[in-house]
Amino acid sequence: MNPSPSMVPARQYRATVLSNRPVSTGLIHLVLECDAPFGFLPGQFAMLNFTGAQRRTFGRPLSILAGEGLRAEFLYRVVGSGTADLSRLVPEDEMTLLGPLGTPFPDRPEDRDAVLLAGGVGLPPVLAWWDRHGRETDRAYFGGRDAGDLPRELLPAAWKMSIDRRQDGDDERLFEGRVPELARTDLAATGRGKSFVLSCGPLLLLQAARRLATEHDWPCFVSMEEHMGCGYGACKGCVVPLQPQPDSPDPWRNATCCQDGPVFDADDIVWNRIL
Amino acid sequence: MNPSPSMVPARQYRATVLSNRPVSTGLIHLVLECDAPFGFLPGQFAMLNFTGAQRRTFGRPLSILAGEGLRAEFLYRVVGSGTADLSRLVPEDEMTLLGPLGTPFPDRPEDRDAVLLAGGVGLPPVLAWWDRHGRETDRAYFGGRDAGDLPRELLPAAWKMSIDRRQDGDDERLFEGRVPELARTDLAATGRGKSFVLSCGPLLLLQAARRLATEHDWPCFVSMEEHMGCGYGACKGCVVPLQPQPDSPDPWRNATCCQDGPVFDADDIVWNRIL
Amino acid sequence: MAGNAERNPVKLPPWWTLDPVAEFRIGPRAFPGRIWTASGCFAYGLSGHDIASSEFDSPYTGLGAVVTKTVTPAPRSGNPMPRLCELPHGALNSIGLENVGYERFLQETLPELERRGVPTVVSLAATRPDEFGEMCEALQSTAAGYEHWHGVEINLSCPNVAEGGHDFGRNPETVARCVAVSREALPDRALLAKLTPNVTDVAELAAAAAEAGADAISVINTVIGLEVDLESGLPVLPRRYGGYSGPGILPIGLAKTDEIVQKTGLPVVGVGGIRTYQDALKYFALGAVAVQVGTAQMEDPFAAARVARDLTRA
Amino acid sequence: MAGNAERNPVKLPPWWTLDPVAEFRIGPRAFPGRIWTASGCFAYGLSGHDIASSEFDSPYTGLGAVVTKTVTPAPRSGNPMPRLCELPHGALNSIGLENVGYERFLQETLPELERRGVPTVVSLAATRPDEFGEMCEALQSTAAGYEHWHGVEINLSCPNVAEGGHDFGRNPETVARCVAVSREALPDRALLAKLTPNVTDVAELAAAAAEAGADAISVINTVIGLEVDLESGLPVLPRRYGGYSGPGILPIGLAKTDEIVQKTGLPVVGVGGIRTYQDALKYFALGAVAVQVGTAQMEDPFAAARVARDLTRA
Ligand SMILES: Cc1cc2nc3c(=O)[nH]c(=O)nc-3n(C[C@H](O)[C@H](O)[C@H](O)COP(=O)(O)OP(=O)(O)OC[C@H]3O[C@@H](n4cnc5c(N)ncnc54)[C@H](O)[C@@H]3O)c2cc1C
Ligand SMILES: Cc1cc2nc3c(=O)[nH]c(=O)nc-3n(C[C@H](O)[C@H](O)[C@H](O)COP(=O)(O)OP(=O)(O)OC[C@H]3O[C@@H](n4cnc5c(N)ncnc54)[C@H](O)[C@@H]3O)c2cc1C
Ligand SMILES: Cc1cc2nc3c(=O)[nH]c(=O)nc-3n(C[C@H](O)[C@H](O)[C@H](O)COP(=O)(O)O)c2cc1C
Ligand SMILES: Cc1cc2nc3c(=O)[nH]c(=O)nc-3n(C[C@H](O)[C@H](O)[C@H](O)COP(=O)(O)O)c2cc1C
Ligand code: FES
Ligand code: FES
Repeated sequence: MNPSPSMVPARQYRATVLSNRPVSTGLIHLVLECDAPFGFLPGQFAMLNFTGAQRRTFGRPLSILAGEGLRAEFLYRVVGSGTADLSRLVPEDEMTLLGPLGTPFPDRPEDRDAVLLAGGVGLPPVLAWWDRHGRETDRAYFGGRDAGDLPRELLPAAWKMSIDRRQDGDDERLFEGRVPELARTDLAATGRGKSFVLSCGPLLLLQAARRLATEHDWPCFVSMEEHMGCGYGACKGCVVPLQPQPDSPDPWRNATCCQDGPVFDADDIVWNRIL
Repeated sequence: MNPSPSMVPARQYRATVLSNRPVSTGLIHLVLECDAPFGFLPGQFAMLNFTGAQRRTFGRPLSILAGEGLRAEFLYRVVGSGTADLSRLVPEDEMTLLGPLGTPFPDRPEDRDAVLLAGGVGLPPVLAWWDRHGRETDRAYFGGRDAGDLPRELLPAAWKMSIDRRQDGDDERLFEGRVPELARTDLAATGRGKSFVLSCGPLLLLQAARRLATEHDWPCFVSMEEHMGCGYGACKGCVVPLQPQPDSPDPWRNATCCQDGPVFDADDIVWNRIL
Repeated sequence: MAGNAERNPVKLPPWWTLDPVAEFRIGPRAFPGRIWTASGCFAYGLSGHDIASSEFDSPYTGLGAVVTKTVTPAPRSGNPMPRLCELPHGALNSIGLENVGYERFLQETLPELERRGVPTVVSLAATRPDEFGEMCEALQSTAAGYEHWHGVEINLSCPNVAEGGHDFGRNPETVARCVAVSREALPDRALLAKLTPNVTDVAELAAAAAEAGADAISVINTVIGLEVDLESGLPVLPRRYGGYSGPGILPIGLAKTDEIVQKTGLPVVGVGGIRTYQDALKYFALGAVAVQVGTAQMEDPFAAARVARDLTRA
Repeated sequence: MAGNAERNPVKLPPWWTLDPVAEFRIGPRAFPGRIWTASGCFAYGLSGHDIASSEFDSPYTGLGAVVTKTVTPAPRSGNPMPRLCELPHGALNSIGLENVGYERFLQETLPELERRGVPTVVSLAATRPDEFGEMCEALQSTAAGYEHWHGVEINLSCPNVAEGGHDFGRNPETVARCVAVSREALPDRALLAKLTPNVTDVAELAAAAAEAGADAISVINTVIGLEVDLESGLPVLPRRYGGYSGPGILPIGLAKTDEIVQKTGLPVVGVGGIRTYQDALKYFALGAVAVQVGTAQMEDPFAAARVARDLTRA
């Protein structure tokens, strides 16, 4: 693979909400204006927190969907109290942002096409990579729960989509089933040469992405999710078990999801310690 | 004195802010609409608290200025974080209210005129008594810091007012000095028969009121202020030292400010344990 | 109470199968419910009696017991004011066990509680272990026939009383002695030992109490804390330290409850930081047989009633 | 950080006369300031090095010391995930002392801290008292010439490490032994003993540490706590208990600091619940000579720098 792309230093920003609106039944698109220019590499994330009485002990990690000038964009789903509070923010509300953080997806190896697999809120880092590096010969797949869950306005026309179950009246082009099946079917139909796989989404998706890559002997990079405290490598609260160093007696070694990750080479992860 | 007036039972209310606006440089007039009819006796107070994230461990005791139908009115000064948050409430915000609480000022003994002394945020209970019981032969005095501090729109025309120091352009009728001096001067000028004294305000004012009463051999009732936890006699957090029971070896006995008070017969209090 | 969060619909987890307002036993006694008020936060159980609400008949609705303010052999006037200090996540108190003494309590208060049908646990503290026995005997001889007096909680854990209060709850032998003399005098009432969290090993003390005859353990009493007045740079409370209570101590109460349940298997009545039904559920999840609501009851006289209501499956 | 409250103008009380970014001594050593970061909340002191802000040159601006993550004789992989749980008033952690081992720390990390000029206190933990001596000797032989290595904090207080971690900080003799062997190996660096609050009498332990040669006491480490997952009814952390830290433990840290100052007069470095300059002032009001910012540093890498700035009189 190419060497790691050059990093934008992390910064603590004060940010103002520009917009915060649903783009599908389950996904909300948050656009912030930062108090200084914001840059990032696809796969990186930021820790977001509230100000005033709503402020939490820890920020909330969200992958960066886009960022340019003073703007930083995110896509999230309400799962608990923090994301619920997030969903109630209105323009001009203030937040804090620490980012960009973490190790991004690698750049494209020129001789390979990308195969991108994203599920649900795993979309932002994969879409960010596509926006920066995507080319016609790449293939991208996204899976949602149902047709309403798909953030159509954000999804590029070239992406193929799957949903768990098609309802009457749903777009006929929607694949019924999971993203990996869609990818397999599509790749089989179109044929593939040397590729590499990037994936973000539920654990089962990441594992399926890895199997797909292994079968073809393609490299595979996945973006992992762990509960985080600091987001910048300070607390060891977010470890992911990696294959042991060659000469080590330990059956695994810990990497921080926030600093060494969230993107890992799928072969480095000791999957059976996670699942 | 007359027996204690008949009490309105305390109730836990949900209340909505109707208005919350300054009536002088230092005093804010809060009007709430309760979710059930509200009644009270002058001298009683309520515990107010916020809802949601602003909610405090303990409510804030505020004397009741007025109450009728669903309305409950208060007058307060910003002194700390709770009253600061209170001052930021706007119409339709929600609060909780526990009240009316405590022992009120006594009713008028028919054969006596009232002499009322109030200072600063001690105004509400005294004004409430005046509103309910005041008659032409009563005398009422109120003291503020300066002319701007006087809540003119709430003060009855018959009340005399003092301020610490008169500035150029201030109303000439404002007495320069403290409330007790004003009262002494005025009572000396107008002459007084059998009276009784009610007072609420800073401790020094209460003591001066008591001295005034003692000199004339008038009864004197004062409304005391103590930090409160529960407001309804449950925690013993708000005690005021009273004269010992005749046969007791203890040099004082504790009364709760919230339940036995806040109004006490000034002669019952062991003042030197407070100051 | 009327906080937005609290008005969300109640969601009970599938593992929650108890009925919080059904009878259950602690030792020799059947209690009418599992949600109680904690000692010292609801006076002698009478001062909230007439408070009205549009949601509840009374603050006693659904309560399994009111644990009365701790009484001592002699009346106590308590600590100097201020005795209370609000904290961002709870409160600090240094009431100093102000109480009317157990004699007046037995003459005036307990009969009134019986008359009003308030399920009662009497909290006792003393300066010598034998005094617990004497007070329990007096209780037994006055109130043996009472229907609503269910038990005694011996308070071995007042971090804010200067005269030796510390040592009671810190030494297993003393704990055992206090429990044993009380047990002897109380053949047919529940006997609870209330322990302090301010010790290295609370399970050891719980085991000592159980061995000496306690039917259950109440944990926790307040945590030793201090608050400084920024302006003066001095402690807010005249005695410097106070008892920290309220939401901020919930994780500590849960840990102590769990330690006792795990290491001794004793029935535990969980106390500390409970404001909502969710907080109470956490204690029950760890095996507590009942819970007590303390500080929250001060701000909201219906706090315990609210917990009982919310935990009752429709 | 950018909370409304925190942007209010800083108001320092008249009694505050120290300069938090001036030199002051602890034992044989002059520290460049009184505001430190706490062990375990800022890694080995390097991971925040490149974070930018419009308010500060770096997260190290004004810091008197970074106390590095505790290292042990052998590398440790720590406890199973999840290791962290957010609480309404702080956090619960059960990291389990994951660390690279003191050898790699000495080879790789400490030289880098020295090179970058980060004022450093090295935190050590062990399973046998003598290991403290061995590690201190190794430190001394590697880093005797270092300018920015100011001292050692021996961590006698890890409530979340299973293998005997408890006993270290709970027994005065063990505390004394750990301190004594460390002191012997460290002639010219500050030696701090970090104590756990989860004991009956922290002042007794502080006195034992002082007698054995500690220059100062750091209190408090985390408070034993537990959180329950409502859905499952199980403790959130696989090991059940975790260390409670953050704003909810401030009153406890203040009380322990005061107990030690009052009863022993030792220099105390106050830790626990500090997020703002006001929190820090409370420790200083009680006589602390320095303070450490822990959990707050995780959310805001500039938390300690912010405290130092706000406490500096214009
Ligand atoms: C590197 C990374 C990138 C992420 N990117 C996105 C994204 O782009 N869009 C999105 O919707 N979500 C994303 N997540 C998940 C997101 O962080 C969680 O949904 C969010 O933290 C939940 O917070 P809450 O307060 O609503 O939930 P609560 O359950 O109330 O949170 C309690 C605690 O658990 C943590 N937590 C809960 N769920 C998760 C989770 N799934 N992952 C990590 N921590 C969790 C919270 O951060 C908090 O500390 C990402 C997570 C990581 C680690
Ligand atoms: C019976 C009674 C009636 C009162 N009536 C009025 C009134 O009508 N108008 C008015 O402006 N004020 C009144 N007060 C005082 C008012 O309760 C306090 O100003 C208010 O509680 C301050 O809260 P805070 O959060 O702004 O201050 P903080 O200092 O931040 O409060 C911290 C804690 O101290 C308590 N506290 C602080 N100052 C006082 C005080 N002076 N008295 C009692 N507790 C205090 C608070 O209740 C809170 O528990 C009354 C007090 C009592 C006891
Ligand atoms: C004001 C106050 C007074 C208290 N008095 C007593 C008491 O007399 N006896 C006792 O055993 N506990 C007493 N406690 C402790 C409580 O019963 C309870 O154990 C503790 O507050 C923790 O519960 P909470 O967080 O729900 O308040 C008191 C607590 C408070 C706040
Ligand atoms: C995630 C985390 C890791 C910690 N690791 C250590 C450690 O390795 N050694 C240590 O002495 N203290 C450790 N602590 C305790 C802190 O140094 C500090 O004593 C405690 O958190 C209280 O301070 P706070 O409230 O400011 O966080 C840790 C705390 C946290 C939150
Ligand atoms: S979240 Fe703290 S090290 Fe990763
Ligand atoms: S405030 Fe609780 S008894 Fe008065």
